[in-house]
Amino acid sequence: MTRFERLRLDGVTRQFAGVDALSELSLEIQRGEFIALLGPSGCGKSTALNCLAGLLPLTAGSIWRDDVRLDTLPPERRGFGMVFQNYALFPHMSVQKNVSFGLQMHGVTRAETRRRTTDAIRLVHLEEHATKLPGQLSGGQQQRVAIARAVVIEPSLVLMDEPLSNLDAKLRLEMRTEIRRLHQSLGLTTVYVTHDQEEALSLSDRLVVLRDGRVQQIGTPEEVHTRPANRHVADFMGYRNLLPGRASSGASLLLEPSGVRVKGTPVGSVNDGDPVVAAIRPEDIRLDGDREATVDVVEYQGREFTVEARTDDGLMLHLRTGTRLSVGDKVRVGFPPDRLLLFPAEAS
Amino acid sequence: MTRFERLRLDGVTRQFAGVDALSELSLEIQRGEFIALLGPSGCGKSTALNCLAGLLPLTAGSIWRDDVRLDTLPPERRGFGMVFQNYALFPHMSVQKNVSFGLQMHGVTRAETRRRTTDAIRLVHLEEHATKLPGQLSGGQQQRVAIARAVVIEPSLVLMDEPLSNLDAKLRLEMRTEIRRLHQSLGLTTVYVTHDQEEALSLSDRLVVLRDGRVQQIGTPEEVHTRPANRHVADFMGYRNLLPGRASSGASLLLEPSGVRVKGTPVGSVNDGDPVVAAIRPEDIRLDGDREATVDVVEYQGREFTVEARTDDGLMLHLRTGTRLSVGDKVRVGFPPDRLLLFPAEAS
Amino acid sequence: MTATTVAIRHRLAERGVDRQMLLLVPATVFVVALFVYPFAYGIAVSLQPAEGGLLAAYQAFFADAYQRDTIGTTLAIALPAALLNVVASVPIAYRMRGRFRGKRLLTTILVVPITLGTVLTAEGLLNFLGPAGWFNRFLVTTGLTDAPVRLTNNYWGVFFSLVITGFPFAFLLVLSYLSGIDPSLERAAATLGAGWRQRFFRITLPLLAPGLATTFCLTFVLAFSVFPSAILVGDPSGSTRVISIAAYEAAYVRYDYAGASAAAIIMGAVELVVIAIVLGLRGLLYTGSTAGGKG
Amino acid sequence: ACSPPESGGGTTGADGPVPDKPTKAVTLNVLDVAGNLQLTQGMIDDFVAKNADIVEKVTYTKATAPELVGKIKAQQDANRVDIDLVLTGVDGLAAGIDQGLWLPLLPTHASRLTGMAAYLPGAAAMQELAGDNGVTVTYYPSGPLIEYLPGKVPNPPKNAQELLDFAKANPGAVQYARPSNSGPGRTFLMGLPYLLGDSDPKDPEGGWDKTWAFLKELDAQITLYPSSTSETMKNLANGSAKIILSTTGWDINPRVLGTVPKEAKIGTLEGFHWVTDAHYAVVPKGVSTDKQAAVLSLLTWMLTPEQQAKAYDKGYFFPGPAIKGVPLTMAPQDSQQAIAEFGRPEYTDLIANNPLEVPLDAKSLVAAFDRWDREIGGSKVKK
Amino acid sequence: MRRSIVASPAAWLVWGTVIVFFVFLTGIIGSVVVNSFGLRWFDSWLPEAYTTDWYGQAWDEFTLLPVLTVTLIVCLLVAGISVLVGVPAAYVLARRRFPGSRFLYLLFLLPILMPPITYGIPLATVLYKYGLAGHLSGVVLANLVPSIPFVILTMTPFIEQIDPAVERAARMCGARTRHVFYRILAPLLVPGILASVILVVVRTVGMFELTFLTAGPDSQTLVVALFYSMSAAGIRAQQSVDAMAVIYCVMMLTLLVVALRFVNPTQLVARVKEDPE
Ligand SMILES: Nc1ncnc2c1ncn2[C@@H]1O[C@H](COP(=O)(O)OP(=O)(O)OP(=O)(O)O)[C@@H](O)[C@H]1O
Ligand SMILES: Nc1ncnc2c1ncn2[C@@H]1O[C@H](COP(=O)(O)OP(=O)(O)OP(=O)(O)O)[C@@H](O)[C@H]1O
Ligand SMILES: NCCCCNCCCN
Ligand SMILES: [Mg+2]
Ligand SMILES: [Mg+2]
Repeated sequence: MTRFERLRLDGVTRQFAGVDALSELSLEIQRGEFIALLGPSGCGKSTALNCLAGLLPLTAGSIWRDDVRLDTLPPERRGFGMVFQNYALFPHMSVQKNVSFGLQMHGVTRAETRRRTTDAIRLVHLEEHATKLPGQLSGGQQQRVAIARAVVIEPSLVLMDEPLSNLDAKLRLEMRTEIRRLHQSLGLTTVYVTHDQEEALSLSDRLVVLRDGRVQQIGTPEEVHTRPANRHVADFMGYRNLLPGRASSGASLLLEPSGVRVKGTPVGSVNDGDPVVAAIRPEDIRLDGDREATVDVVEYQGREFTVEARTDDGLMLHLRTGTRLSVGDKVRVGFPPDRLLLFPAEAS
Repeated sequence: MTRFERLRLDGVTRQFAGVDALSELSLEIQRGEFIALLGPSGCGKSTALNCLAGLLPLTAGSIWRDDVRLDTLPPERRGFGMVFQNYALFPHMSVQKNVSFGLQMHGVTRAETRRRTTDAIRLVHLEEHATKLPGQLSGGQQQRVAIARAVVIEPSLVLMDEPLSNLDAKLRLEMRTEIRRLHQSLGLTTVYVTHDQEEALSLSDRLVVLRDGRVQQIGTPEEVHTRPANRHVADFMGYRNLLPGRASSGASLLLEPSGVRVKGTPVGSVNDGDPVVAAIRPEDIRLDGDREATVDVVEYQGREFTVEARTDDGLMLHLRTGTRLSVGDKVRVGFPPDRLLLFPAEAS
Repeated sequence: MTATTVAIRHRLAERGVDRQMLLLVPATVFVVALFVYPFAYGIAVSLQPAEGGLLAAYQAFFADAYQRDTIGTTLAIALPAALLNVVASVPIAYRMRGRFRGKRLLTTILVVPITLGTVLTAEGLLNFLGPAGWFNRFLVTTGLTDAPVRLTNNYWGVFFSLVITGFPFAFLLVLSYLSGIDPSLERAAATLGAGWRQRFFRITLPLLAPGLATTFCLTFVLAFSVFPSAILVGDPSGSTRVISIAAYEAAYVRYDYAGASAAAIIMGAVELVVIAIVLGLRGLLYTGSTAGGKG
Repeated sequence: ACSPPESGGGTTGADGPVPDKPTKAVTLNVLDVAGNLQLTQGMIDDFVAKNADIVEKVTYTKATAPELVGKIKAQQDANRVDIDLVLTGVDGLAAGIDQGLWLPLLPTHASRLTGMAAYLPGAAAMQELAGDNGVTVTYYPSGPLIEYLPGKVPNPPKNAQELLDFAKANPGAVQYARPSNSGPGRTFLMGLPYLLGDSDPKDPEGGWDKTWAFLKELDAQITLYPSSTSETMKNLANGSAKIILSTTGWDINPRVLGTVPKEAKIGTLEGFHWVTDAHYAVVPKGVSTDKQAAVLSLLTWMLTPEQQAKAYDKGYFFPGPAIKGVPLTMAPQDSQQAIAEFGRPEYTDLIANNPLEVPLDAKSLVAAFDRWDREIGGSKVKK
Repeated sequence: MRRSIVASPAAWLVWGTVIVFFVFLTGIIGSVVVNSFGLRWFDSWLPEAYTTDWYGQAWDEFTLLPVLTVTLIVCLLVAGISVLVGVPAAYVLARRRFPGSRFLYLLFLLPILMPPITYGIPLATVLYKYGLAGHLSGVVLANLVPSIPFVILTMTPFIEQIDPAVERAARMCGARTRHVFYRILAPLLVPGILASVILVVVRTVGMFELTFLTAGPDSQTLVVALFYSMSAAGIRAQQSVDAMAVIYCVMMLTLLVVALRFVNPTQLVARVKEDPE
């Protein structure tokens, strides 16, 4: 395996039919890092992975491994492993053969191939299905084969495209732990695409948030989670309440349409009078505040409830609470100023 | 559309190469119900949907719509819609054509087909991609086409096989709401496979939990969540802490290996001296208890931390907390007796 | 490696030009060395008739109705035969998609006629369908007809021989192309209310169409260049005087190589026109993976 | 610009004087495009057996005449001729002459080929067609004859008019194969001008008015022209044809083979002339002088009476020998036996008492075929 | 899905056609086979007597054993080489559009379209010149001229059907192009390769002109003997022609059955998704 110290993406761009699917992605990945790519469906995550893997030619930009220019090498010469979003299993090979294929390609000895294949299959709990063909497996089982196939070769860089999307919660948790363990014990570098924020936050060293092919924010999980760079990231990161308003005297804003003033924390440059968007997560809205709201919708989510409530002055809020509420109940809501983020409301 | 009052599965069984993939599934679905199928990967969920849709012949059992025997009808005569786990989009048709296909098959007029197709595409936010072929879409976009294609025909029964697995959290939430809205406004009956417990709990009227092709529990979300029928369901439903022990004097147990006695709530018949398993969720373990534990692993999950801690007497516990902990910290844990469930420890 | 060469390589890669094009080299070298060069010579020969100018051989061909009409005669045999072969293969192959007992045997039997060769086919047609063959004996003995039916030494003899040799050819290809289509697509269509007819015409057929176009081209070429059977079971001076007979006679009876090359090149050109139309239409079709999603 | 890839040129070892004997025993590659080996293979094999110092081995290849030219041209253009001896009928011979493929054996080697002096008159006439390019090895007077089953045709036609009348009375009952694909077919075509008294039997374009008119009239009664003589024989045997055209060889041999019932009879039409036929041995240009020497020795051998007697075969090319003084009694035993059983005594008289004519030259024959195809065979389409 | 082969009118039509086809096929093959064993067969349902002499004669006259061996070798070489050379080219033509790809496609089409009359003799000349004709190699090379394009043309749609993602996955496992071909594409293309090999073999065995033009005395194939017996000058019994035709057919049939034994052409792996009944 080609070990490296640093992987550098420099303005990596990929267009389809003239439209940017990925636009000027620049990123430096240190050896051993666990990077998660996050963003709405269609934002260019898979495109980024494919470019990195060498499966799509770049429209512009370059990729460097230490001082070697990588983007002209064919995929098989880059020494990366990949879990495909659509699995792309070899339909004519049993689970076993799918998994051992990469080892054979890398000239690993027979005995070792057997051992590592068995281990990888055990890792993803498919011992009983080892001789089945992919077409005879359930969706989740197929996905696990894809994972095993990618990690068994212990590549210097693993690219994973939503590798756990078709697994149940328990298994996902288990696999997540295994992936993290492998990452650490083998000293892999991992670029991981997921739509599961919890997964991204818990696994990764750094997050890259994309939107419409453009990087929105790169940062540690905590940074992205607590200080989203803009309203889109906030929106994406679970700040379900996005309240339009106008900035006024520093860290407060006048909510629209009511004109009520609340305090918040500005992110970026917010000037008095600017239109802003205030963002706050459902779970951050206090239920012991001073503003009255009426419960509209209640959804059960396993011991917690997601609630939609409307304040008297017309604000629609998403809340979360452990207490059972019913439609029509009155609650008193409040916004902790440090949790209410104020973003400039750009046109786009 | 063939409306019905009741759909009855009677001992539906399906084997592959002599092995039961689905075993004696009996279930009565009322019109308008939203049923979620839940269970570990490979437990037979997709098999159940395929049997219901008529895509797999039954090995045994029968399916009835009111008084009509259904399992002998070909799929196109059953009038059900289905979102396939692997999408199965028509590769030669644009998004638009994929979506309108079902309408054309049902002899809907041109104007109406156009209108409903446009609506369905708007529903899944693919307006901009309407003329692309499936091969030109991202994974999540493909999945949304599959959803639009199934719901646009407003079938009397919709079968959805992990329809949101490849969508990001925000979109998933939105789609979930849309699906629920469609279900209600069109009076559909829905059978929904998901690996996302939150989704299952929040969407469905009743849950069916499968394991190894067999039904483990059928009940409302709350029942399944708070009173899992056995340790497997508990395990699957997020009771991550499964502590072996032995029942003693009613509702308490002696933990193994320490022999410490704790109180819990027995589920099923538990006799003194029986081996039992005590189950409790990470978030139900109190951090103001009387048993000391040392933090082993900390994982960040967006404002909450998942923690692994080991008690002095050797118990390994998963906890959840909002306070930032570090490895090596000491915590004091406690088990609320009503949250600690005691299950007989069957052999299997 | 300079930045510009890298950039060029990317530009080229995006337009489909990369190292993998080396895979084309052996075939191209081969065809250029052993076909293009001799063929250019063949064209040159057609342009050097014993008497007359450059295009005299072509002019002679088109000026003589007896020669010119061979184009129409050949098309009148080849187009219906090729069409029938392809069109008949599709439903039979379609019926044989699933697994059932005896499928391999049935496939083998359907494909057997490609092993017959033109001679056995011709002999068999003459023996079986001839005036005193089993077929006519049966018709006459059972009183279905008074006199033997003429099925050989005319258009129908050649047509049958083209069907017997061409059908298995088309069937084998169609069956194989069909097996490459993901069956779950038809299932998806079924859940959308499509009956077999609609599943076939809307899903399977469009995905099969590129293969059908190729199959048609190949069976058409086969039928268009029909030679031995046009003579053996046909009416080689009349209704089955196909263009290859014209070429053959020029070359091997009159030893007029210019005329023969001209006829043969006209033959190729007519085929090319038909095939260009078919492949042009094929270019409008969806060609690509027949998989429908994940997995 | 467009000459064949590296055409022509002298061949090493092909020029210069031809020795009496090859310097060392050679391998001869024989190509037969006339079905002649049926008659001569025995002669050749015998030669090899007895002259191991001249020919060490022979290989035989069989092909159809038309393709012959292309193959030899390709070899000559590439300066690598590996066919040493070609056995051909008139068609292949003429094509080769036209294309300049053959090595002139005569008069250079006339002195070695002593047997040529003993040619039968008919064979000698046929040899003239070959000019200096080939050597006649077998010969027969051919036809045209009519053939029928006496059970089905009790009163066979005696002349051309009666044949026409018979055809009119029995539509579809008279059959001959397309002349360009059939020996008997073309013999009939070439024999008709004599039967009908046409102005120039050697000029199908200008001198065959009666012939073409006759063929047209006959055509009206003919339902099909098979593409091979065998087909007409089969139809005679199975009853779907009553009278077919034939030749001496096609009369005897198929009855020996069992294709046609033994009881079939032949007839001649009043005033007929034999249109004779022969097989030739030719040597392509480019064959080495050593091999030429071997071929010449072989041909000398083949033109001896003992060897020529083998040409009786089983009536395949009846009678077969090209030279005088070869009675049937010299022929191998099985050959004598077959002819005793299936031959016809009347042939001796017929051959002796009817004029012999050489066939049309190649150009005229092709013109006749072409006209037949267009006006007779091809007319079916328009009907 | 539906096992109901029963009774739709369409099914009846299809199976009816198949049965008629079988009846004709049986009649055609049967009448030739019966005739090839017939001593004499005039105006009757069956021959008067039977014999195997025709086979003996054909066998000896054409020294068929070496001819069959040569035929077999030529077939296998031509089929093997045309697959090895043709499939990679078909792959590139199926997967990419590049400037000139249409032209190249046309170029590969021409040898199939153009009758051997137009290039046979100069081709043979070229091969003779370089000493390649006159023996087996010439026959093989000449037969490759239409065979390679034939493989390219038939394989293109098969390759298009395969999801390129599978290849990409193989590359991510470190597979070089060579491995992608041998380990991934080849197994997936088996039905297609098999079909085109069968067809190439059939065409090669039946390719009279090119074979005749380039063969030497020791490299004639069966078709040359067969065409000779069928259409050369001279007299021969129909039965012996039929015997030759039957020998030809039996050889081809053996090849076909062997081919179909090893791989069922309809058993593409995608079929695994089908119901396992
Ligand atoms: N064609 C087949 N042949 C053999 N076994 C099969 C076949 N199809 C499915 N199975 C097996 O049947 C079991 C049930 O499969 P099913 O697809 O129903 O699982 P599932 O519950 O949908 O799982 P997932 O959540 O992973 O999609 C699995 O263990 C699978 O391996
Ligand atoms: N071959 C193609 N032709 C045209 N557009 C394409 C093609 N492939 C991808 N796209 C477009 O590029 C954009 C980015 O696609 P990509 O697959 O990278 O998304 P993604 O971030 O992986 O999304 P998801 O989470 O849904 O998988 C999408 O809008 C998609 O429609
Ligand atoms: N396209 C011309 C085909 C010539 C085939 N010759 C076959 C031999 C019949 N004499
Ligand atoms: Mg993606
Ligand atoms: Mg599933």
